[in-house]
Amino acid sequence: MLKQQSEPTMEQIQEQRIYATMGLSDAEYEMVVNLLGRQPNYTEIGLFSVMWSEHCSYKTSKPVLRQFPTTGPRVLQGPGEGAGVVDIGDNQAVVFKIESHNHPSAVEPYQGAATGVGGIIRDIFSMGARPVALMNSLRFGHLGTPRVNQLFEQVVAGIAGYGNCVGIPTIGGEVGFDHSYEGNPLVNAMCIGLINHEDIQKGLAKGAGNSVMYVGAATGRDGIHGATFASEDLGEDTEAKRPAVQVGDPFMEKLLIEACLEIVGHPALVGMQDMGAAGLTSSSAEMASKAGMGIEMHLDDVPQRETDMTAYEMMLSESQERMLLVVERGREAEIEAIVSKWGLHAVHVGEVIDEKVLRLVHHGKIVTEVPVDALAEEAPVYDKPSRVPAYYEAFQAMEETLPVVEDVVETWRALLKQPTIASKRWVYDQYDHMVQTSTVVAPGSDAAVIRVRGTNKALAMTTDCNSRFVYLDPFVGGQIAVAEAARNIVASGATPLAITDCLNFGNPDKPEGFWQLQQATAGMAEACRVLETPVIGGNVSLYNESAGKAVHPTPVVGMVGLHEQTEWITTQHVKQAGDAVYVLGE
Amino acid sequence: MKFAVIVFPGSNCDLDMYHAVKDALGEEADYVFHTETSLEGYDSVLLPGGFSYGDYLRCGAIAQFSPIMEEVKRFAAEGKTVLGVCNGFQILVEAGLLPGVLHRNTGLKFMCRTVELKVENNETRFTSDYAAQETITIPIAHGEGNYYCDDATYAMLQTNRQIAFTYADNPNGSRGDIAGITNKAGNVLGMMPHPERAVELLTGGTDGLKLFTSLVKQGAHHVKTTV
Amino acid sequence: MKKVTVAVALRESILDPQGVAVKGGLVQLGFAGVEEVRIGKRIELLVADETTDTMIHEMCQKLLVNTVMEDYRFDVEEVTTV
Amino acid sequence: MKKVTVAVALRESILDPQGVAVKGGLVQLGFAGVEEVRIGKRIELLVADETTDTMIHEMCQKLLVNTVMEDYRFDVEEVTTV
Ligand SMILES: Nc1ncnc2c1ncn2[C@@H]1O[C@H](COP(=O)(O)OP(=O)(O)O)[C@@H](O)[C@H]1O
Repeated sequence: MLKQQSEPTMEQIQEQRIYATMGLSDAEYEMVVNLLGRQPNYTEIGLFSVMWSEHCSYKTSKPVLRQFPTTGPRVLQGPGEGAGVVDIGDNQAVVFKIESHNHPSAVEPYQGAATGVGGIIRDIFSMGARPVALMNSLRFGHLGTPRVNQLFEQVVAGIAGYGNCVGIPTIGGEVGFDHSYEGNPLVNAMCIGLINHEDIQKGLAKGAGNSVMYVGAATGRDGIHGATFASEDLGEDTEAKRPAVQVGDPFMEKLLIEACLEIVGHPALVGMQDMGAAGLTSSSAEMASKAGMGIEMHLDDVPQRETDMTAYEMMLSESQERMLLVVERGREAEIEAIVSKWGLHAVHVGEVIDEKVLRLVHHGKIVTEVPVDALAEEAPVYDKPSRVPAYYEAFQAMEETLPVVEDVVETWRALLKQPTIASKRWVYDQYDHMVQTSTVVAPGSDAAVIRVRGTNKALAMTTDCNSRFVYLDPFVGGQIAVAEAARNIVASGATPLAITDCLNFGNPDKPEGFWQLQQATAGMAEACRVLETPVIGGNVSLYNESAGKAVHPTPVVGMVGLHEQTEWITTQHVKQAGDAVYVLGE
Repeated sequence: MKFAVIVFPGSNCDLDMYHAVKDALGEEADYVFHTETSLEGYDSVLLPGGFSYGDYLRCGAIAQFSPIMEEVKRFAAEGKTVLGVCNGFQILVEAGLLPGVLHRNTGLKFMCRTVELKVENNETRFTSDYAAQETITIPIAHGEGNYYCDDATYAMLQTNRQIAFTYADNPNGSRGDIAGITNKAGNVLGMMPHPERAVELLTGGTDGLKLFTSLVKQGAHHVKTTV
Repeated sequence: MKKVTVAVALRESILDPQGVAVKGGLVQLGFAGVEEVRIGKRIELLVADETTDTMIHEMCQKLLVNTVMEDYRFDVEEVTTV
Repeated sequence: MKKVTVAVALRESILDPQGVAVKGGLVQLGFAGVEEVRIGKRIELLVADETTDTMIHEMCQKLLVNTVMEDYRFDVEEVTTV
């Protein structure tokens, strides 16, 4: 017998403002009612709450992101798909993206960091690209307290544990330490992939009648926000607190990579997307919306790890290592044959339909029917108020001074002892930075370099952001972040191609916070225009605060450059005594 | 000479092995999937590094039961050469083709760096192109490369000259600084360091190349003498 | 001296990729009757007689157990020092 | 159904670097009375009723335990299926 589910009714959702516990405002709830022409039920309001979250909809950051140049002669795919794509000649392209996993890492540093790596890898291979390198950018409070030490150790271990196991070299990154990150560390992971032009996938659910197939780990209750369940108003549901921690399974990911890349180019494959944030919901709604179609999903067929899962739970689960495929009708067995070779299954969970709705069927009943565009496209966009912070005005009013260095050697030593400046060998020693045997410049130089096997080309990559500069002057700091990345690329002998960025900021509802975001992105946009490095994708992580205090604004820049010839690769190391030293620039 | 590179679920240095053989060595190589049951037509078998079955439970523990492993055992029993690197070494040990066990590095951390090895025995089919006691530079990348065996086994390894490589500066706590050992017959070698990552100047030096050239020479010799 | 044995297990609803892989291995070996495998830790401590249960709980919660994901239980046994 | 709990421990004679590190951590936290820490595995299996002890020994020796460095012990409990 089915367990009686005690979900709130449509009326309760409205009267008790249950949508508010899911992060939707009264106005947003009204918008949903208008879009549906009726009150949403519990599952439906859940879908809206995740799809209209900042993470999925960029409702706050859209206006600032519009400043970025996103096109260029080499850009094959700008922002909007899983990752951006840039031409590197010979019919090849590089695919890359950076993403944050800050909050999960604060709760469970090992798994948070590990699943951050897993997620960004899926963004790359869901485009059809073979992941060839990983990078990261990390920020912690000052070392010395047990809590910060543990966060640092566990985050590094998590990145290593996942990347090493899937066999993608982690070849660079940055680590910084500052008080502002004490309660809210930053964990940004970047993945870089290679692809041939004809293999580029778009996450499109085309063709009514085609099959929607599910590949990868079974769905559990992981990642469903405990807060929505914690409300006593829910009544007699006394199930123990549901854990929100997602556990990464890099072995499963490795199998998924191989299976999915073998499917790419198969004529029966119509579209493919990873189940990232908001898992089944975002992947299905976005694939359908982009194709101008709808999807009908049979939730009973969704592989489940736990018993008695509700539609709400399945749709909002953020279980890791899952992919959604759209496959030509009648050819499902061909795809299953490939997938099963890797020990996985492609499970039919639905069909593409003509009506532009997401329809969910559970236990023989339609439990949800909402327009896909409403979920994926029609989230509100906000122009937030912005105000110049007092600290900034105070800084501007200050006299410029130059520090007086009395003892150069002592100052030099003191600087080198700063964890932010000191060698990061302790970190990158734990990362397999050589697997795939293409690493030409390993961690320890300005930019890391991998060769493109079978050609004489190589790719340089770096992640950079000096958040203290950004804090002091967000516009100039934003420019500096891009310029530093470009210098690192150039110093390795490569030509900068494009950037991906991860905007780690505090609460944008505070006008001073939003001002920082506006200014920093404006500075970055200008630098990108001048340096001709368009932004081909990225990620926004707002609300990085603890105890009401925001982290330093940290717009991390991940830049990739191209060496036309491997002979041009240079490293930063001093080579031999007697060589002359030059200073270029001002 | 034709090499079989075994692919287990979770292998991730299979590509590196394959390219070392094809590109740097100029010999033939095929990927052979773990579900296969025949090694017919191959002269030498390579078990690559990686994380077979995620290395969950113990490294190499689950992979030893793959269908291909029965055939690898038969192949080894025939006296043909089998090389296991890193996870491949762990699988050989778990499968009983080599003695001892590999456990957690004493530092408890995964470590990826380039280390110096000493060629302890250059009279094996894997090391004949090296000079006796030659020092070579080869990358390591492992979290569980700490070789352990009991006293009797260690004495046996020494007596039979089964220790092929030792670390110049022991990175992981291995007994007797052991980095690589052969079986008693000398046709199976397991080692934690990655010779296939040291076959090109562009990406990590060429000190691993002689291991493969030794194999090819000895392989050719072996084939001739057994015909 | 006291010997404390702490059993640490992943919470029920948390994914245990190790257990899944090991189950697969056992089934492949022919043990078809294996339904589920969960892998946890078993920590043995030798501690001074003064060590109270409260202290052991503290050790577990501060270091031995990741309470975000794991549950624990412990037994205490008196042992005579050799 | 039967629930089998296997305790796997490193042989006495083998150094347990993780145990040493954890001991150090506990002492640093102020638990001076900790003499020794050994970390092992605790594997829980849910198996069909037909599973004999001989079969469990086989599972242990073939896969769950590496007898070169580990010892094991197990308990079996009857459980009723829900
Ligand atoms: N989190 C990390 N992951 C991998 N490599 C890192 C990480 N942090 C730093 N590195 C590597 O360490 C080297 C030095 O880093 P850093 O001190 O930030 O130098 P720089 O200021 O010159 O970028 C670089 O090669 C960088 O790639």
